[in-house]
Amino acid sequence: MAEPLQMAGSKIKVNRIGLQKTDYRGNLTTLCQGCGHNSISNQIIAACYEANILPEDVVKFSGIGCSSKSPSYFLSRSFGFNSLHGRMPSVATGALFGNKYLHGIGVSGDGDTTNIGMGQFKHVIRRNVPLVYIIENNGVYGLTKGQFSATAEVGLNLKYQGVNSYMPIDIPKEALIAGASFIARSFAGDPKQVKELLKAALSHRGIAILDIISPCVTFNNSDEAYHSYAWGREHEVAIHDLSYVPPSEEITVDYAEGEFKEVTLHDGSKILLKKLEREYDPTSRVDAMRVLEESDNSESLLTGLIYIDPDRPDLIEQHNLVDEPLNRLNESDLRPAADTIDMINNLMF
Amino acid sequence: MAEPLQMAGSKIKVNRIGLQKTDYRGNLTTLCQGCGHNSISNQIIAACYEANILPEDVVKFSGIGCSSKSPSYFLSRSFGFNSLHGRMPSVATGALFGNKYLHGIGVSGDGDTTNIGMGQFKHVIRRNVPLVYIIENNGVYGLTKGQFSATAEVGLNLKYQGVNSYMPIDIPKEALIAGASFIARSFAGDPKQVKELLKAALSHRGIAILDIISPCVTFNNSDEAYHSYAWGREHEVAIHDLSYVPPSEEITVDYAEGEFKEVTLHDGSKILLKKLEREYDPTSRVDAMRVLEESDNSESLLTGLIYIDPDRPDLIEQHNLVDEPLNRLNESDLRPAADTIDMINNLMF
Amino acid sequence: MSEKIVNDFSITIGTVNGSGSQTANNTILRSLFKMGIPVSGKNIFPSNIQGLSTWYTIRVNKDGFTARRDAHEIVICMNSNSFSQDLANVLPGGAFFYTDSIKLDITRDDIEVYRLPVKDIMREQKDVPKQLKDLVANMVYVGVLAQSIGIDLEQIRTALDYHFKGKQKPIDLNFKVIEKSVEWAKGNLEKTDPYFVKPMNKNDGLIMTDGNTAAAIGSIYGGVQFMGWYPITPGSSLAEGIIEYLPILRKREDGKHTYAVIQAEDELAAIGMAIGAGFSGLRAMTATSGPGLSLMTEFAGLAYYAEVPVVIWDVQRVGPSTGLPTRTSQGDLTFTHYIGHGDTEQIILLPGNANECFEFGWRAFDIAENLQSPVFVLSDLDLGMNQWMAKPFEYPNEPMDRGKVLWEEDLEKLNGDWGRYRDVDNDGIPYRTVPGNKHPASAYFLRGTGHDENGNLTEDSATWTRMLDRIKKKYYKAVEFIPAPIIEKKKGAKIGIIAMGSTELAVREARHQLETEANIKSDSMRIRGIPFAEDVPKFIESHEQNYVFEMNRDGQLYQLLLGEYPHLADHLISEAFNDGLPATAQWILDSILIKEKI
Amino acid sequence: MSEKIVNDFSITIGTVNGSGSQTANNTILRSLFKMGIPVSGKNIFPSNIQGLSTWYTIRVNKDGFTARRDAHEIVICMNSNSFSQDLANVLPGGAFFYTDSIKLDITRDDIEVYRLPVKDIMREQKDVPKQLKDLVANMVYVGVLAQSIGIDLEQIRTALDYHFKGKQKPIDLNFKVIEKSVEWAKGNLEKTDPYFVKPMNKNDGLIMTDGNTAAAIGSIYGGVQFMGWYPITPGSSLAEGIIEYLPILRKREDGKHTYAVIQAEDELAAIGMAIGAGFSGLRAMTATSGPGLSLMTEFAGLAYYAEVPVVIWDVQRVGPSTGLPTRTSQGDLTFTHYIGHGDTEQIILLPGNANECFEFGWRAFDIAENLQSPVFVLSDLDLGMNQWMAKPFEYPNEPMDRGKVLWEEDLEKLNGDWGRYRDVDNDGIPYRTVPGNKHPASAYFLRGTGHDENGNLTEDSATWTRMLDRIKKKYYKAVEFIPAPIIEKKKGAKIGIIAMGSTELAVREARHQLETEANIKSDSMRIRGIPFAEDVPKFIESHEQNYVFEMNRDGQLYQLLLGEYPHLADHLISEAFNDGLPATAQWILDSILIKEKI
Ligand SMILES: Cc1ncc(C[n+]2csc(CCOP(=O)(O)OP(=O)(O)O)c2C)c(N)n1
Ligand SMILES: Cc1ncc(C[n+]2csc(CCOP(=O)(O)OP(=O)(O)O)c2C)c(N)n1
Ligand code: SF4
Ligand code: SF4
Ligand SMILES: [Mg+2]
Ligand SMILES: [Mg+2]
Repeated sequence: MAEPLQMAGSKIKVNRIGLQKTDYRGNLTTLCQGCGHNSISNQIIAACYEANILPEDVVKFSGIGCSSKSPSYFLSRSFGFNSLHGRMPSVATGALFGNKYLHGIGVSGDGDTTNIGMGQFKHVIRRNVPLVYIIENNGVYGLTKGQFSATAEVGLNLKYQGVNSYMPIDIPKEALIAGASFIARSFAGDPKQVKELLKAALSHRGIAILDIISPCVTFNNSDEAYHSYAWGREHEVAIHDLSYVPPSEEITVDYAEGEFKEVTLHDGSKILLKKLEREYDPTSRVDAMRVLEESDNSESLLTGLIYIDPDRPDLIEQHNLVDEPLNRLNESDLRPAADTIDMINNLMF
Repeated sequence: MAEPLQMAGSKIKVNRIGLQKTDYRGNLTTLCQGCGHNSISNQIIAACYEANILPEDVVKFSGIGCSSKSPSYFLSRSFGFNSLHGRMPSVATGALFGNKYLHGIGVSGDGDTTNIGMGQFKHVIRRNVPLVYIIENNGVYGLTKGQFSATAEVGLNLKYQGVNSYMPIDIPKEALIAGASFIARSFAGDPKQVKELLKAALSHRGIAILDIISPCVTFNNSDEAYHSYAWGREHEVAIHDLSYVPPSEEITVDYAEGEFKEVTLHDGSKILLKKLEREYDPTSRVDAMRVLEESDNSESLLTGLIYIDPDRPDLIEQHNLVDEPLNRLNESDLRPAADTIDMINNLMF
Repeated sequence: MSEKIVNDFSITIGTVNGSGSQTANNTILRSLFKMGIPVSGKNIFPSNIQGLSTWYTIRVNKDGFTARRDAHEIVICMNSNSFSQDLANVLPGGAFFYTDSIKLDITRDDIEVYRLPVKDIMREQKDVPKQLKDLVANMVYVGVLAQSIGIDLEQIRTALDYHFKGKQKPIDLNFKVIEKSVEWAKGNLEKTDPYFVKPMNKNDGLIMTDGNTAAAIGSIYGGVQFMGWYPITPGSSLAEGIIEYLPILRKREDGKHTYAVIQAEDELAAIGMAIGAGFSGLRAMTATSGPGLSLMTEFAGLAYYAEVPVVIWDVQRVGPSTGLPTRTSQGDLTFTHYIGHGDTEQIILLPGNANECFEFGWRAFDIAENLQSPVFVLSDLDLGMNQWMAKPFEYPNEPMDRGKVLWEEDLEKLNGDWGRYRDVDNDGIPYRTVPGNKHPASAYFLRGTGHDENGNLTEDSATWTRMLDRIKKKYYKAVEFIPAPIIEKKKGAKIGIIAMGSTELAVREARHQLETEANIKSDSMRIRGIPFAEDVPKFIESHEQNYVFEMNRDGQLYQLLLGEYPHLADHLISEAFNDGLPATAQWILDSILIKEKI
Repeated sequence: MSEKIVNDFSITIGTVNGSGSQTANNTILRSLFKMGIPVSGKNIFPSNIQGLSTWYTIRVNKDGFTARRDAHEIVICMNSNSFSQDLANVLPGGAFFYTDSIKLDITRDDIEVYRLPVKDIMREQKDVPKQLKDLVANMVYVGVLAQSIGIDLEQIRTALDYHFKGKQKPIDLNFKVIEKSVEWAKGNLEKTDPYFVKPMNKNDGLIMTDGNTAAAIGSIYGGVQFMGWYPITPGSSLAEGIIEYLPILRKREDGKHTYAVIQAEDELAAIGMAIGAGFSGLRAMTATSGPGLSLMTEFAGLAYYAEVPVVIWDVQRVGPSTGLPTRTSQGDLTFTHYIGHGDTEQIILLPGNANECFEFGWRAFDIAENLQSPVFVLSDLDLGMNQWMAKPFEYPNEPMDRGKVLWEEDLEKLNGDWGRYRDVDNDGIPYRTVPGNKHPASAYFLRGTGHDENGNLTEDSATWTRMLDRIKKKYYKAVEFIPAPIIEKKKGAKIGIIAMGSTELAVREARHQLETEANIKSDSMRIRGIPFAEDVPKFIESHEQNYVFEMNRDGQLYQLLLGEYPHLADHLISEAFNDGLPATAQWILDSILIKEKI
């Protein structure tokens, strides 16, 4: 799908809008070798390239943490805002009003989102801000050297920390209860799924929460740890096989009737979900909650598109903005005309 | 139940520990006449009196708001800490370590808890802090004159505010997902249930979340409003008829086999739940989630004890403190002996 | 009756809050204003919603001295809880009105006492719906007072008309009670006190407004596009003013919006959103008060170092901490100037009256965008929430100035060779681009972490100091944008009076009294922003003694002046006091007299 | 080879972070220390986890001048990314060691160059597990350097023993490589540079520690009972030190705990918990750095006004904003002093070395409980995270002082007649009770809102000022508790040098140089807390010129001194600079010479 076109007389691969994959690159990563976050950055590059998104049409946001550094490592041609610890959602909310045609991609960590950022996380969801909100979830604070985050599992034993005894926070469940309109969980060790989910999320209108288990190879990657590569590889259970079909494309996959489910997004693109083991309807909140509770009990890493409501208006739509990007308006749009001043003074009595 | 004893030769009613109900009073309220918060204060007074709790054994906490003022209106003989907007949970967490035998009662508002306080709300739950955490939920900011809070229902129309379009936050669901060990919803217009729930909560070890719909008669009490008296009276559906039996007392109620469920709390007291319309097991998370989702759809105000796990150790237990209250320890307990200093200096190389 | 005292006294009305007395009080205030008499109204209210004592003080003064006074010639008491206090507060020879439902004894005989027939009059009002009875009952004192001191009934009607936005039913309901009360007073009230009002023409062309409304409207003329806010007294009404007036002033035919206002979940999110919007090229703001400002600290530091334009209004109330949420103060000054860990020096505007609230409302955006910096505007509860006479708002006399923003065509010309933090013009102010710019070289990555001229992350020591020194350069550059102090001179003046913000009227009155009563001539300087304008040190130098008056405990303005002009330390005397009430001329007068007349 | 230079030079080691060079560097540092030579080690590291350039600088100085220097006599380069920079950094005549895996050209001929046979030696080490190879490889430079300059192998072994807490396997593994490298150097390295170390006895009885560990242990001796914290560099290691040493120092036979440490969800919660615990009568603290401190602003104001004892350590890094998270600064001073909206003046302690970190660790609790106030302790990254020579920690020389706390029997005696905020002793400090007190009159309701002497809510104006003035009285009282400045005098000195915190050694060295090189004698005063002790103005007065040296941009200490002593403005000269690196004597020397020698 989305096979990039060849440009006439050139051997360099380009996508529909004529860009090479290198046009989506960022700076060289300074994260640890093998860090899950790097693999996610690569999939963001691939997804934007394949989805033919102009880098200039993307704004990147992040908080603070190893994960939050990663927006420098993709899409150098996109604006970015590396904000404060836990505060990415508010910054993104304000910034996206600047130009309503932009795609927002936010990258956060589990600490950044579920510890210090819990309040903003919940409220950005409530407002249905049109943002692809990725949590690179490794169960620890990488950048401050390996303390527990709130997603650490009960019983996790870390070198300098001892044993965690607090209830872990489950990001997809939290998102579901808060009313998120797009919720997925994935695994940095499953790049293809990450990429397809990203493309779907970029087409979704409203908030898209992507909880991506992204191992911290330096501080939390022992084989028994829930957020490790080993555990993920062994326990990942995809609820479906997911692929994204861009707006203009025909569905070419050949699935038998009843074998797959199709969700149409607001921009006309489609998500195809091929049934794997279980019956699953990601447009049902009840199904979503059930499967999340079940996976808790069955000790598996459940991945895939957990919930989607493609129709809910997003925050910016609700505000009924003018067609032109707000940040291109000028004085004549913004300053009331001179003759209004008398009217106002009269109102003042 | 818990009928107070008469003291010999006196007509004044006193409870088991010899206190009159007036010993549980606070200052005169300065809230609006008819405010739901006042009725909850009265039930706190009644519950502590009936549960024979010494006022000196209680510490009160609150944030900021009309609701958060109410701790001045009950238990004048208890210490209190009226803290900052949204920060009651952290203050209570620290304070309860001072003396592990104290009962903590926290009063917050819907704004205080679900807007500015969302993060601390979630984390105090995760830690299972032994605190009766009451949210006096009216869907608005009373003290700042009637703006929407995050529990306002979609479509609520307020005088100076217009129509709310954001997803409301559902407190019991949030508590459940965060792993609360005691979750109830009640209604200020149902004082008896409020009182029984309070007594049960005071016997629970760990966090007890009480979401009490408490109408703001000044800013959000029109008949169609979810948080109004009228709506609550008309739509309240109790999941069970609940009564609290103190540790030492026999169960005297006469229920037929199968008609009721009994939950034993850590201190030996019991909660008796008489079945009403539906089968319901409040020790099941799945049941709890189901009934909360159902009540969403059926447009009812579901009240009662929604979930309880009486056995989970609370935060302070986890810390394995000495028997004496920490705040009564003295220098010999707290300052390492003089001879340790050499050992430490040797460790320093 | 002693000689008539005309247009020169204070009226205080004691009521229970939540009883709807605001309509009555505003009606009195507005009708006096419409009679052309200089007047001010101040609400002293508790931080709850219903049932506690509240006072409203109206001062009429033919010479335009309308600052608060501690003395009350006329006191109206509608509240049994404050009865003894209210009674005690009447100046000897003054007038005391009280509602007939209060059954307490009058223990003074040096004042004139009148009983208000509230019950009798209200009993007759069969057409007043029950739930409105209490509210309308307040009109009794409006009517009786009007008759007693001579307020024009026509103007009262106009005031009601304004208040009820022309809705006939409530106007009639209230006016009828007023007429009845006037009638009663005509027949029954024997006037024995000397206080009268008489029409003047001092208010011609003036308007009446509160500072928060003025700031809101000013911000709209400044082209505000994004506001993130969180409710808090006394900041809320600024945000609510914007919500109220945006649809009126920025209405478009297609019904679409050029702005968005979002009530955030808290102040951290409110300023975070505003900073996001500022980064995105919108004119962005937030409004708050003390506790909210404290929560904005970390973001304020980010905006300072990453150079994001954003306007932050702090309508000051009494701190520290929750303090007195409904009382006024000028206590956030030093905190705001240094807000944010590390080396920060924030730019502050200090409006002193409603017109400046309006003007700084629009101007703050020009300054913020020009300097690519947060700009704090410090108003206060007195200025923000009380009614002030003002000149009509003036349409901005300068075009909107968006500062140095590069768009596609600009980058084209530069061949894409630009860097977000380069000091191209040697004024410390770099160029910026905003998201949505389609030029492939337009993007940069904004961060609060150390960065170089191109916005790239670096921990290089020399780069760090270079960048931070450039920001300081900008701060000195800001002097050009800060409104000059308002200096008033008197020939032969020896002392200087320095003040800021809402104490303007008290200073003016005190200067008059100093001269007339003690023959002390003074110059005054009202500082309107930080960094201090060039005239500030000049003024200080030109007087041996400069008294710095401010409404806080620690002498914050004084401290900042010292920090900037250590060599002028000898010329400065700190006079700081804050009890939550607006400053009086008496305080200023007494403070100076003590020091000048030993 | 020119003349031998013994025990007086700096070594800088450039590596990639995350490569485990810390063990090697600490081994060198510790063995030099054990040889009795005054030494310091400073880590200049990036704010990431792995893969970026990092430097470690060791200075040996026989006279005890171990402040940082900009010059590097010996440079060891293990990192191809920093190769050219490292090469450029070597002083002419200096020595440059580099790993054989770097294939870049040596472009200088004014230095001595040695290639380190890392690959060769490591190839032989078959018994080193693969994942440890990179770590252990660093031991090559330890061995070669040891042989080259003459570090005692025995001491190296002791150092490894300490580092690996006696675990034989890693000790042997590493030591073997060191021995091999020494051997190689003996045979192959022809020493052409002049740098040598020789054992001394200057360190007898001294220990080596970092300030955060010292502060942690000091806090434990202060009886810390509750700590709420949130991870942040460089504050984290203070909290982690407490977690590490509490179980050792406060072990009980019953295995139960007299304390609790909680990692909070953020800094607002961390300080909220600590304040809750302080209210509850526990010795409570938190530790953080700039961004965390900013988030604590609102709570800091609450603790100030509601008078809750709590200790807040701020281990300073470079701000504003995220700034340079792994670089040192003294930039949070004014912000901390004024933290919280409204009138606040916070009490600050300023430790200048590891011993003071220890001492202020316990003393801060006494001060906080005595004054019923937050106490801020401002350390910095250099002091907190680098290794410093220190005198052995001294057991507290005063018993724990819990301040004015009333228990049941006290209230009994008073017949329950007490009020939380009464100024009984006329020192501004009230009495308090804590939860769990069973006396029926013990309880009070703590709030950040206006309250009276009994803790009851009030909005009365006079009460507000009375309460806030009493708190100011306490602030002046605090002078008695603040450690006096450390003053060092020189006969005939004309100038004064004022400083604070970790610049102590640089000041000492600069004073020595000033005298020996320029014949300028100076006195010095290191300020150790705010409010300033009585000696501070006396010192200032006694010199016409006092240079105030501090590691920030704006001269924050200078500003606070001005605010307190405006009449001494003429005596003060601000010298402020901060590029994230620890201060050098050179900076101080040059700054003074420029001004003194025109
Ligand atoms: C206000 C504030 N507090 C603390 C820090 C220190 N800090 C930096 S990153 C981080 C945690 C990051 O953890 P997470 O979000 O899980 O990201 P990861 O590094 O694991 O990808 C913390 C606590 C900070 N920068 N700001
Ligand atoms: C930091 C901060 N922001 C804002 C406020 C202003 N404020 C006081 S109460 C309140 C909302 C209270 O709403 P809720 O918690 O629902 O309580 P209610 O009054 O409805 O009982 C707000 C925003 C404050 N005191 N502190
Ligand atoms: S420390 Fe962990 S999270 Fe951070 S870059 Fe390394 S592997 Fe990734
Ligand atoms: S405003 Fe509402 S919440 Fe506040 S006291 Fe009145 S009724 Fe209660
Ligand atoms: Mg993480
Ligand atoms: Mg509410």
